[in-house]
Amino acid sequence: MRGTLSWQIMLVALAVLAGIIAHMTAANGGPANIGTALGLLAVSAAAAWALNRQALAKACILFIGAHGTAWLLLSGVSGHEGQAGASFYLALGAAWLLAWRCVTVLSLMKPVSLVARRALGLIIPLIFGAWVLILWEAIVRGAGIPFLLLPPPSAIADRIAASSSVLAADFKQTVLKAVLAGYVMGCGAGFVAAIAADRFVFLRRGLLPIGNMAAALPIIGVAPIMVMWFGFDWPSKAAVVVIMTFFPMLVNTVAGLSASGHMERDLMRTYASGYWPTLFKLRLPAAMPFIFNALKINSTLALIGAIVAEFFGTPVVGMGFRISTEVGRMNIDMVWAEITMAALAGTLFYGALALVERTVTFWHPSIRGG
Amino acid sequence: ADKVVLQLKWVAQGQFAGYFTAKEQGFYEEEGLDVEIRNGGPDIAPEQVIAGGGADVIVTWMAAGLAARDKGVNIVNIAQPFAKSGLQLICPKDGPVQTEADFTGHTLGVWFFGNEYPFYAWMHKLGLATEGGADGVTVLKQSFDVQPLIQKQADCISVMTYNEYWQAIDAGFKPEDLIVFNYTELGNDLLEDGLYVMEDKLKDPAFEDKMVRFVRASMKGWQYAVENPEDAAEAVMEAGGQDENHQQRMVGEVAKLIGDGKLDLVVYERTAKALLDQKIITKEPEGAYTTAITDKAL
Amino acid sequence: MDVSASYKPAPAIPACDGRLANVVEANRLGLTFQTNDGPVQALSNVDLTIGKGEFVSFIGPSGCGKTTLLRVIADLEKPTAGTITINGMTPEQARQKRAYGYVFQAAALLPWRTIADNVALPLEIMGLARQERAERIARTLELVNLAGFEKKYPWQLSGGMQQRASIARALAFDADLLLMDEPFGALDEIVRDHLNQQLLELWARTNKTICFVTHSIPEAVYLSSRIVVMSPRPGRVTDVIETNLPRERPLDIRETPEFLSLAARVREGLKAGHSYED
Amino acid sequence: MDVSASYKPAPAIPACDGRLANVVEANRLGLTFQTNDGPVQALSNVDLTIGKGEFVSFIGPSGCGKTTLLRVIADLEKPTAGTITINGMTPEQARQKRAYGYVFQAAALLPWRTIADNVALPLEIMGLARQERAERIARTLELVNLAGFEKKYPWQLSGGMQQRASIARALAFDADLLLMDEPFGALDEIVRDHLNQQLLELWARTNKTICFVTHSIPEAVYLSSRIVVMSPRPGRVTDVIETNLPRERPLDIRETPEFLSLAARVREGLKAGHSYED
Amino acid sequence: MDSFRSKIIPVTTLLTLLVIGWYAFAVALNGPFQRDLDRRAGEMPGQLEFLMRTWSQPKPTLPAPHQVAQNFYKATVTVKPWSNRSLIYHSWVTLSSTFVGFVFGAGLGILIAVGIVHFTSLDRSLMPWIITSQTIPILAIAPMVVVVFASIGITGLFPKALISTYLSFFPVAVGMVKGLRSPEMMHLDLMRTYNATQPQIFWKLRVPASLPFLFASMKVAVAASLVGAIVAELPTGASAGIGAKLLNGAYYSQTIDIWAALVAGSLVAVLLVAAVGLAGRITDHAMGGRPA
Ligand SMILES: Nc1ncnc2c1ncn2[C@@H]1O[C@H](COP(=O)(O)OP(=O)(O)OP(=O)(O)O)[C@@H](O)[C@H]1O
Ligand SMILES: Nc1ncnc2c1ncn2[C@@H]1O[C@H](COP(=O)(O)OP(=O)(O)OP(=O)(O)O)[C@@H](O)[C@H]1O
Ligand SMILES: Cc1ncc(C[n+]2csc(CCO)c2C)c(N)n1
Ligand SMILES: [Mg+2]
Ligand SMILES: [Mg+2]
Repeated sequence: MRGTLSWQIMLVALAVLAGIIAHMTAANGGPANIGTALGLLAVSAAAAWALNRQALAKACILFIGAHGTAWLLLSGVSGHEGQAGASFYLALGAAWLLAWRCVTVLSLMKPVSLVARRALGLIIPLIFGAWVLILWEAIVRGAGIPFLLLPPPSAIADRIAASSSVLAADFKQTVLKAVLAGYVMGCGAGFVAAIAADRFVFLRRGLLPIGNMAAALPIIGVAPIMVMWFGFDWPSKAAVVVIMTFFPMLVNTVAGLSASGHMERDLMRTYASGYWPTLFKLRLPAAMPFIFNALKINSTLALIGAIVAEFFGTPVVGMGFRISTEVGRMNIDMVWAEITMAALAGTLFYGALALVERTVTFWHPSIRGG
Repeated sequence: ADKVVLQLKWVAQGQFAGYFTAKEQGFYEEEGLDVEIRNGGPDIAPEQVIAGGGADVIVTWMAAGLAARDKGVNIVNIAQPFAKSGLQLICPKDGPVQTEADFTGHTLGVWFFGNEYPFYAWMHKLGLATEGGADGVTVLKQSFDVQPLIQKQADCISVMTYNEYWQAIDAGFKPEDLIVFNYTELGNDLLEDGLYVMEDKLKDPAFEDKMVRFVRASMKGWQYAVENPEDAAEAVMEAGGQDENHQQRMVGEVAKLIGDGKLDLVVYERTAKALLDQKIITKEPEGAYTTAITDKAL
Repeated sequence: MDVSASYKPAPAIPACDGRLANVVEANRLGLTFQTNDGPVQALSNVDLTIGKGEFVSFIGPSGCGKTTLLRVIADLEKPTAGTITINGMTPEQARQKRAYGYVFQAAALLPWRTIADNVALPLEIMGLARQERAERIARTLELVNLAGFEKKYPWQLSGGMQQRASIARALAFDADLLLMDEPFGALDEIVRDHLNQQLLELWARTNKTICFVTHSIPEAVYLSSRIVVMSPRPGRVTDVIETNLPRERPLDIRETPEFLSLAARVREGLKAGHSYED
Repeated sequence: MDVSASYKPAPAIPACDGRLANVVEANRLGLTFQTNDGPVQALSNVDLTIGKGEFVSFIGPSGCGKTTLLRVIADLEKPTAGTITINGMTPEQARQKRAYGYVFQAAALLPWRTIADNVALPLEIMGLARQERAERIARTLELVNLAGFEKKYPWQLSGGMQQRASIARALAFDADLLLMDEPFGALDEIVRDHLNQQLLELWARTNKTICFVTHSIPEAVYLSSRIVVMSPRPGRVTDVIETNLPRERPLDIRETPEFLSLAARVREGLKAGHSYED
Repeated sequence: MDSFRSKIIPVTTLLTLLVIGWYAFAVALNGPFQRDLDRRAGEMPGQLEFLMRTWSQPKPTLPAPHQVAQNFYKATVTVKPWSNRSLIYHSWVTLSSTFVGFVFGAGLGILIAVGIVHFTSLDRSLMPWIITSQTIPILAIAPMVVVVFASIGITGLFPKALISTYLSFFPVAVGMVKGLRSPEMMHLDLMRTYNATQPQIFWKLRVPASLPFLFASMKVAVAASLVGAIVAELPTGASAGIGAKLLNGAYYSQTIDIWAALVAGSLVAVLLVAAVGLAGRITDHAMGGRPA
């Protein structure tokens, strides 16, 4: 900051120069718009550098420059798939650096208003995510990577739009039925097992090693068995999720239960507080950071578990079913559409958990700041 | 020697005995080829592998091959070792399904991942809906094994004559306990294991020549395997197959399906039509096969 | 300064030696900690009898075993030698009967509870009704001058305020035996005087038995009916001083000759246990 | 008791007002905390100048902002009003120059380090050689009378011993400005006297500047060249008292009339800030 | 070792209960098919004979413990440990890719956590996408990953370890972020007064404070890593490894083989988790290890 030239902008300048040279020397054909894109890059990089002090204006210029370039490049590549040359990638890289600079500028901003802070908290990851997609789209199409290996995001988006009813049915089958039921039961069972192991020394000594064994019962081995036991519909998938989520909850809760301070435990002793009051009033609150750890890890494991479990005997609906079937049918865009749904659902769920965590463990130093 | 990578559709087993035998017996070497055989597995789509450049030639079913071609993976059938289909549907005799007419309202186990096309073609022919309900059939995506039958989760399940059928027998079903719907006998068979390569590579005469030699050696391998099932099973075991007895039996059964390696155009047309009828492929396939290789090789 | 010498020694505290009314009885008590670098003898051969309604102060150099002794009484530490009974029971039984309230040397407040909720903690465990709880919380927070801070969290209070909250918590518990480990260490003189008086008043009113660890000689003399002087390595009792001051003690009793001579005696005992040669 | 009144007031501490030599300069300093239940004004309009080599004590009722003021000086808290400079720099720059050592109100020892390693912590951070570290550790632990406890972990020490370890840690750091927040609160009179003397000696020898929070009026008077009396809600400075006692101070200076009258003046100031009407 | 002895009785008791329950389950699950078989064969076995038969089917739905034990014994003791039939060999194959994957995963997780704790821009932009990355069912697309890697000539240990890494870095990253942020405010203030540099605060304060979180997370991560390795063994066409054993067993309905492989997998898991636990305990001891 402070008046110096940031390394991203310097690299942009270099990339634009190299890009111009590459563009001049390249044979005709290939993606269109590259000249315009290089021009836009040069202008916005210079403007951002000139506008050193006003963070907001600078961020805006960087934002427009980066994404305008991206748009130019992407629209220029259609019809020229697989023909991108050095100038294309240089322009792309430069645009990416501008976006990076934009994110850096944004994350250094400390707005006072709560709304602005929240908005920033959303915009920053969104820019990051947008660039994952832009780079993916540009490289896949620019380099002409076979559709069967990796479809571009635009094709995935088209597919999502075209197959929303199938996606909705699969989502309902896998997430709303199998994952939710399994997650609740698995986390619950892990939690109860941890309490039981904590309550009874005998169980602690016996259960933990056996819990460790369950840890690695690989879904791949368990799923067929669960299908045998619970039928081929969603209950067997929920059972797999239960097994997947049990162990992380067990381990974390056990670790969390010993996280309360010695003096606090002595305090409860002086009240002749029984096991349960001590548990609820002292040890569980102190264990909350650990328990949320497990809930978060499990939220992603549960989804993976349910999807993989659907590879072994399912009715002909469900995200895992669709993924494996459509791979076989060479509809790779459909596979990625399902993956996108899974990612979206998982991220939202995780975000919700993180919010709950913030309110429940507001007292923990990691939340109070540190 | 010229390097060739062959991607199988499934794990090492008698189904691929010809290739393993050709390698084991040195037939490939005699043709000046250095063949690397890559085993497949669940969820490995050979079409994807070849599209990604991970193999020179693949073994796959015609329906899956044509579907992939329809999606823009320009693969071409260069030889068709399996003349007949080994797919069948079996139902326990004491169950509810005795004839095709009994299917309605019952649950049928089907393999997906590109193996479902013959089944859907058949149901299409019978005019049965596959979305469940009283006047259609409920389709179950079946696991690797015959458990759905033992567990009575499905009323009928898919088996290969050379593999799962015998697992059912091993599990305690006697042949007379089972009703068998054989796709070939019912005239519903779609072509199974064939050899496919990328179309544009085939334009290279050197590659074409390599494939000619490859097909020749492979068919020689099949010939040998059919005549010497013990040796063939041994070769399969060598390549990582499991359960020698089972592999021997499998080679024996596979032998009944093997033809001369040339594509039977009548069955090809039928296969293409069945797929087109069900809209699994969107347009009449063109250039999906070539007889040039087999003509030169055999 | 208006020093008056008119106070009479109070009559000996009743039942001080009566077998039945003894609250704490320790015989040749010893405790050795095993540490990574050898055993540490924290208590050795402690004989001690505390009668019902006594106010006993423990004083002694840092590390001499005062906290350890209190912890043994509270059944937070098991003695490795000798015997101890509380109201004729083992410490464990006494603890289970909720025979005492304990104020720790550090505040030990739960960070996820507000001040009011921290004070409510023992009351919830005892199963008191909400109404009764609210009343006790209000009363004890008022007593330690923390009214108005009910809704703050511990980390939002100053060190002294946290310590006062912890005192309020123990007082709200309202047991017959109070074990207090340097409760007023972090408080300024004025608050300290105030709380000293409150404590004395409470003691007089309720006839509680109080074991009180302090580092302040005047505080020990001002509050106690008996002062136990300890010395370190190994921790043992070196002197027991009966104060015999009247139960009613205005603040300026601290300038009477009796008071000063008692203080001097305590100071002597304390010095003897120290390794500083000054 | 041998009370002697022969001490002369010491000459005014040099450079007390000299612009150049000022260590701390605060102007209309204010700090407001935002809490879940409204803002809390911890400091308001504090003007303060501390010259090089001064020993300034802060005294005031619990919760009046003493710790907060020290934290502002130490750049652990940003003031919300007014300005403050340390040696002419911002607190941040001063902190970055390692201008001060800080003793917290609680011991703040790292539980996974032995006592010796805890004292070694700041020295490791400064990058001292092993040899030098070992020497300083031995010296300061000796000073606070903890020799022999080097290998113990904090939880194996008594409360007072932990506090002493934390003092040793700050002394080992050896900065020119010492900020001490009730360092001797958990110590008994004898140790306290001992450490008071040690601190005075250190001060005399090294000409350090010391900011010292205490609750003990005699301690404040005994140690300081100046006493800042604060009062709460909002925290502000109500009185600043120059002690003018000689730099050389035997313990029995505490019984001289000058001393006692200073103490009385501090007590008055303190009382004024309190809400108790007694 | 004392803790080992104190564990023996509870573990064996629970295992015994487990085995008894298992036998009962086996009867319940294998019973119906056995009845079908008997009916088809026209036999009417006695009560005990029926039980025996449910416990000795060649391809049972749920094999009886002794069947698994026999198979396990045969596949570990009676064959050469390095032969293709030995579970020891397959376990070793899986263990090695698990280990590589775990080491990289834990390293990556720690690195990410360190970045997130120290750079707000990373915390803000990277964290949400790390979470998203984990909701991608990698196991579902593991075959595609393996295919993609194979197509650029990378085969063998690397793709398997990659999937293990992908699965195991996340628990470590999440736990470490929490752990690295867990030091007391007062201790952070203390370091500030020393003007400690970020690396100093990191090594002397954040790292020690984070260790309980780290070890709890690593236990989860090592288990996840094993799952990843096993799953990755399926589509590689790998003919070695527990995953390959499971696949072959499943493909040929050899339930007894499947269970024996599962037992082997679980033993490997116990071994790995115990190793992490032991490392945790040693660390705890080195840090003064206050008894709970
Ligand atoms: N982090 C915080 N958030 C909100 N309020 C705070 C915080 N820290 C301190 N306060 C408030 O600021 C006021 C002054 O606190 P401070 O710790 O400075 O008092 P103090 O003079 O050191 O008292 P003591 O002698 O008891 O330690 C108190 O009323 C306290 O409640
Ligand atoms: N858990 C423990 N493990 C080992 N040693 C301990 C433990 N607790 C206390 N000690 C040792 O026992 C001795 C007495 O400690 P105790 O806490 O009773 O002292 P104290 O009289 O309360 O001192 P202070 O006034 O400083 O609080 C000390 O030497 C201390 O090191
Ligand atoms: C997921 C899955 N797909 C296919 C089969 C069966 N199968 C194995 S080999 C083969 C012929 C292909 O060459 C078929 C259909 C299965 N058991 N599971
Ligand atoms: Mg103590
Ligand atoms: Mg304070």
